[in-house]
Amino acid sequence: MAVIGVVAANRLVSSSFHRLDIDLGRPFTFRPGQFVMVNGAGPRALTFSRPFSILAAEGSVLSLLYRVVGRGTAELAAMAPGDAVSVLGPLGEPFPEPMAAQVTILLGGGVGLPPVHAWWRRWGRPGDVACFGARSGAEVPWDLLGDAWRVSVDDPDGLAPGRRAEVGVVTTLVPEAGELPATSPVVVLACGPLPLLRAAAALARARGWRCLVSLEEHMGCGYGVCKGCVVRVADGAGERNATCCHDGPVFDAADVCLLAPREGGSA
Amino acid sequence: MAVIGVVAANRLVSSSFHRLDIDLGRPFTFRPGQFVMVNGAGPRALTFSRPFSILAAEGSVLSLLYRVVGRGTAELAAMAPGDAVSVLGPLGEPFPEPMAAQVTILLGGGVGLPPVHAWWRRWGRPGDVACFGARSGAEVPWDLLGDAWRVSVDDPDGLAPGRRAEVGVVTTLVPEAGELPATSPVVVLACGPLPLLRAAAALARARGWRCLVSLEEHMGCGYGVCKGCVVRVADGAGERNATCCHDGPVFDAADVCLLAPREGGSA
Amino acid sequence: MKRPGWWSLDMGAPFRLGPRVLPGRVWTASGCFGYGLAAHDFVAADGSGPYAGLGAVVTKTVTPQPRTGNPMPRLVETACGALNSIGLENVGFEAFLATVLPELEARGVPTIVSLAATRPDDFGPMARRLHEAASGFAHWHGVELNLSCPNVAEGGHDFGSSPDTVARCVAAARACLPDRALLAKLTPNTADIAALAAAARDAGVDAVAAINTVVGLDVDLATGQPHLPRRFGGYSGAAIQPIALAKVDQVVRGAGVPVVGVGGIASVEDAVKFFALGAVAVQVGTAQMRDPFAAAHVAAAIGQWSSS
Amino acid sequence: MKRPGWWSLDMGAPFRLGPRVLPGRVWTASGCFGYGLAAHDFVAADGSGPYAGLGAVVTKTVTPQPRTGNPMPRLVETACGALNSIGLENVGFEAFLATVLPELEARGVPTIVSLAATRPDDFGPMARRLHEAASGFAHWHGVELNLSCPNVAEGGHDFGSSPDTVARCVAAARACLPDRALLAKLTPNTADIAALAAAARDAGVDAVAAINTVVGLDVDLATGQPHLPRRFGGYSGAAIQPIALAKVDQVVRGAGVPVVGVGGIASVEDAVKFFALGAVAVQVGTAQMRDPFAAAHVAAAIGQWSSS
Ligand SMILES: Cc1cc2nc3c(=O)[nH]c(=O)nc-3n(C[C@H](O)[C@H](O)[C@H](O)COP(=O)(O)OP(=O)(O)OC[C@H]3O[C@@H](n4cnc5c(N)ncnc54)[C@H](O)[C@@H]3O)c2cc1C
Ligand SMILES: Cc1cc2nc3c(=O)[nH]c(=O)nc-3n(C[C@H](O)[C@H](O)[C@H](O)COP(=O)(O)OP(=O)(O)OC[C@H]3O[C@@H](n4cnc5c(N)ncnc54)[C@H](O)[C@@H]3O)c2cc1C
Ligand SMILES: Cc1cc2nc3c(=O)[nH]c(=O)nc-3n(C[C@H](O)[C@H](O)[C@H](O)COP(=O)(O)O)c2cc1C
Ligand SMILES: Cc1cc2nc3c(=O)[nH]c(=O)nc-3n(C[C@H](O)[C@H](O)[C@H](O)COP(=O)(O)O)c2cc1C
Ligand code: FES
Ligand code: FES
Repeated sequence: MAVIGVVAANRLVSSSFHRLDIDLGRPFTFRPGQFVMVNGAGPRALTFSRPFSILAAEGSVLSLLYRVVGRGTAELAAMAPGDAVSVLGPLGEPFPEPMAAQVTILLGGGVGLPPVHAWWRRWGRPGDVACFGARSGAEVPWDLLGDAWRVSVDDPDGLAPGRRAEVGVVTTLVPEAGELPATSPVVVLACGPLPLLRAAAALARARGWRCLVSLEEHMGCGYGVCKGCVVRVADGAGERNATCCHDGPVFDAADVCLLAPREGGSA
Repeated sequence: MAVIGVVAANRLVSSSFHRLDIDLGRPFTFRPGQFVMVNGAGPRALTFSRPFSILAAEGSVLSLLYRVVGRGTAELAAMAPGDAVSVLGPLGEPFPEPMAAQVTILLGGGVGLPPVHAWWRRWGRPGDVACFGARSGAEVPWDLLGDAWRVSVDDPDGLAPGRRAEVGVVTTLVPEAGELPATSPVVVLACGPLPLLRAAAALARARGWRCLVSLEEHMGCGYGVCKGCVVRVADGAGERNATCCHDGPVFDAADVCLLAPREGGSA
Repeated sequence: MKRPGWWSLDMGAPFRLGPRVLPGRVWTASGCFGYGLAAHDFVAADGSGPYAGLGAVVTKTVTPQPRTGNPMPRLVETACGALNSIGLENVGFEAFLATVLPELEARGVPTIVSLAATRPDDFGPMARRLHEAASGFAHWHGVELNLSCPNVAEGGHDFGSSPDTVARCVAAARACLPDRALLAKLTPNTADIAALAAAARDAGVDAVAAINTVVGLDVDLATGQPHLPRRFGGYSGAAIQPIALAKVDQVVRGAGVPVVGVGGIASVEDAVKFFALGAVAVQVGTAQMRDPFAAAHVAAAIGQWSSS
Repeated sequence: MKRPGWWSLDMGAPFRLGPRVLPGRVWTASGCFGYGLAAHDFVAADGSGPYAGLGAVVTKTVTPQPRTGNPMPRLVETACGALNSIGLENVGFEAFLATVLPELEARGVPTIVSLAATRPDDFGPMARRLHEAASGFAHWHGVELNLSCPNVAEGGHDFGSSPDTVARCVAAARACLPDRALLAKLTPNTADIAALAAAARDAGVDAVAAINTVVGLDVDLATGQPHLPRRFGGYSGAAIQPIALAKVDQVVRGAGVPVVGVGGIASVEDAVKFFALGAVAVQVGTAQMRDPFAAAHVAAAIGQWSSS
């Protein structure tokens, strides 16, 4: 099930986002919000594979979007077409399909874009609002977003000529409640750094919208067996540990604590 | 002193011999018989560097000849021009310069060619006899040998058209004593697998020639500090442990035991 | 790899472990494959499942009461291994018995149940309950006593490093487990593992498993503090293989009890090293987290070798 | 790396170790840099030598009599470390005193002399001889008692794992070494390294060095036998770093004695982890074999950090 695929392409799509296309040699299907565990093959494998949300899959080719932050992502960035790469997945609970008449607000921050982007491509409707926030103008992967996405940046530096972005946090892109159809249920789907998820959850709570967040925990196995990625969940069934990889990564924002561990969260 | 060089070229020069050219960025000089310790740079470094005899050095470019036998040599073979490579050296005791009127018989077996080849290029004279033995015809690196070398092969398979090689062990290439100038001191310099060194030593002993051999031990440091590469030496100064890397790799065949460890040698 | 010339173990012959015959000599290790169920619908490219050829799945250690485990983060990757501080998070013995073990039985997964407790005398009642509740199960082959988890605050460490305590745990379980295999999993964090193995042997185990994780620590450069809130974690993976091989050798030659080798096994080559030293079976731990089929691949590669 | 925000050690201040002030906190470890002389004419690209910035070269352990060491092969590389079975090959204490130590002094190499013996009482006379012969040496700073080499058949292993013996060795040396630093190098092959450190502390060491190599074994797939004729070797390199960090932490917090950290240090990042736990100095071992300038590089990188 850890399939050995072959790198088809691996290139920068913005100042710091890399897109990796992997040919798995057999058809690959997924549901938006799911992820894969990725590793080098053979002696290049790290002890743990790394989780990456699925950006897209066409036929046998799986696409990921990543930023280099450490050893594993540096090794990914060093891969060239033809290199073997190990892929386990699709894994995890996806974002739900939209209900009838639902208006969906998509919030993606940084490399949190893939799951919401995939959702929007699969289920998005004309009334939905897709928002993306980046650290800088240079970081925005315009080819993926096209004109359909609202974009915010912390710092407009490097913004491509002719492109527009709000300066500020991504939640400033969200329309007021009054701008949305009054009778539609509104659902927020968010993926990105914790401050983004917290802002999304707060905004949704204030307006009575449902909010689903995709969480990140450093993972060991990615398929629910090691209990290395637990998040504290409190819902109707009581308080308990859930695995981010198997019970998540998508959770109802109302059920989870969105403080960072060192801020008093899961520790 | 472990200099980080850059791979200038890395290619097959016969069916199984690779030639690696490393640009060290500063002039490199050596004496034939010396070696370098080679490793990947940074996170690609193995715990121990690997020893390789110096084939040649021109300006800042060092050349090695190697065969893939395990992890370290496989990593070497995977290196591409531009890759960083760590080089420590030159190390070890070289083959001696020829005395006046000396006739030298060079015997190289397999990837034992570099030290004798380097000696021949540096000190070789018209009366010297250069002999190379390979496992098969396909393994012979003709571009290095040209016409000056006598060649033997265990198996003529793959011999390049127009090329000639004796079938048999490399010592069969050595001329009879009567074919050499009667008054010249004859010295045999040998490098290759143990059976070759044993045959060279036996032949030299029988004819009263001096024989110097370049030994191989798996090495830890290569510069004399770990005592991981000792060979038992018995000479005028008594019996003792010598380091292959620092006291050798060149030893007088009369002073060392040429049985393999598991045949009752250094163990 | 091809069968080495010196190989003498007959992989085709029935593999007897105490009162049971197990379907194979390659197992998954406790804690690295959960309760053995999360991967049940994974399918390899050749159509085989993750249990193909496995001798046993050793389930995640269960304790008398459910445990929520240690604070996060619980895992740190190191240069060629990992530290874990899971803290024996588990559903508890009764829930395991009620829901997990029957499902493993229903799916035909060969199972060794890993048990831990804070007092030696707790092992008797747990073994008895198992014997009562699951004696009809065809795929439940035995019990592995986890006498060695370094992550449990209340004693874990010293617990398993005294031959006396090891003997008491084993004796308590053995008395209630007449017809299943009994293993004791030993700690490597001791100067004399052979003494622990001898104690387990004399108290009646059918085999010992060696090794559990090695006590380790890693520092977060960003904070200057240990990565793990509990400071120490259990070190596993390729890095500990030479330590595991040394401990297995000490037990095989020093205590003469059958040994199941664990520690840094990811490939058939790794497994063969343990068999070469005399291990009767092996377990794949950390490598199973990276690839749910790791043990199955080892089993497939080695399974066809016979001594003839 | 840049100085981390939490860093508080003043690398500019004199580094006092017992009765001496040493020139630095980054040392080479015993056995991985010989007697410190083989590399003396190596020159880095920037013209510096291999001793630049080093606090000390800990010389290869010498014993009362010369030793020829263990049979070959003596080294095996593993996935991310190595096993060695050198067997304390050395020229013997008297030859060391006559020829090696004076040359180190002449070259101005800051030196800690590593000593081993098979009986605790041997350490007294060796320390006394050193004191007599080298008390005028400016660059000889102290003695490290190797109480932990796992490769010496006659006792090495058990020798250093008893707090009693550790205390006797330290006391014997301390009595004869009034004006040099005294260190005891501890074995990690014990369940309780803090107890050893406490014994060394009470007997009068100025610091302990932790750790020596971990007992390990590797199997040669071609033969099915251990690679090393003596079966076991000492495991070192990156793979043991988490174990060394754990042991250092146990000693710092459990015995309150200054600790010199050793184990898997190859880079400034590695060294910083040990300092973060409270080590007063560090030693570079196996990495020094790959690069004679490894310790000097670490020293250069860290040397300019001060606490201000
Ligand atoms: C479900 C999921 C989906 C994801 N999708 C994407 C994606 O689409 N694109 C993308 O770029 N990234 C994604 N990530 C994040 C990605 O997995 C990480 O960036 C990646 O694993 C980092 O690996 P690394 O080896 O490069 O960095 P590492 O070296 O592992 O670590 C980077 C940082 O994390 C810290 N860290 C390491 N281990 C731990 C630990 N146990 N606990 C706490 N902190 C730790 C390190 O100190 C360091 O600061 C996703 C994560 C999850 C869980
Ligand atoms: C002075 C010197 C000069 C050399 N010059 C050349 C040269 O010019 N060209 C060239 O191709 N090679 C040369 N060699 C040999 C070369 O160093 C080895 O082929 C290389 O180190 C193998 O590394 P590896 O990682 O590929 O193989 P490894 O994986 O290290 O080992 C290959 C084989 O050696 C065995 N082995 C590993 N460790 C030990 C040990 N400690 N004791 C005994 N056996 C062991 C393994 O089991 C395996 O069969 C030279 C060696 C020396 C000492
Ligand atoms: C995440 C994780 C959880 C573990 N949990 C347990 C456990 O619950 N019970 C147990 O006996 N061993 C547990 N172990 C130890 C493994 O079973 C095994 O003994 C050890 O990891 C060494 O083998 P390896 O190197 O193949 O992982 C755990 C190991 C890891 C990595
Ligand atoms: C080849 C080799 C020889 C060693 N010889 C000695 C020795 O003579 N005395 C000693 O105290 N330690 C000796 N050691 C242990 C090292 O000093 C050090 O404690 C250990 O290797 C761990 O550090 P490292 O991982 O940086 O190598 C030796 C280690 C190696 C690899
Ligand atoms: S990463 Fe292992 S359970 Fe989630
Ligand atoms: S390889 Fe270290 S002394 Fe020769």
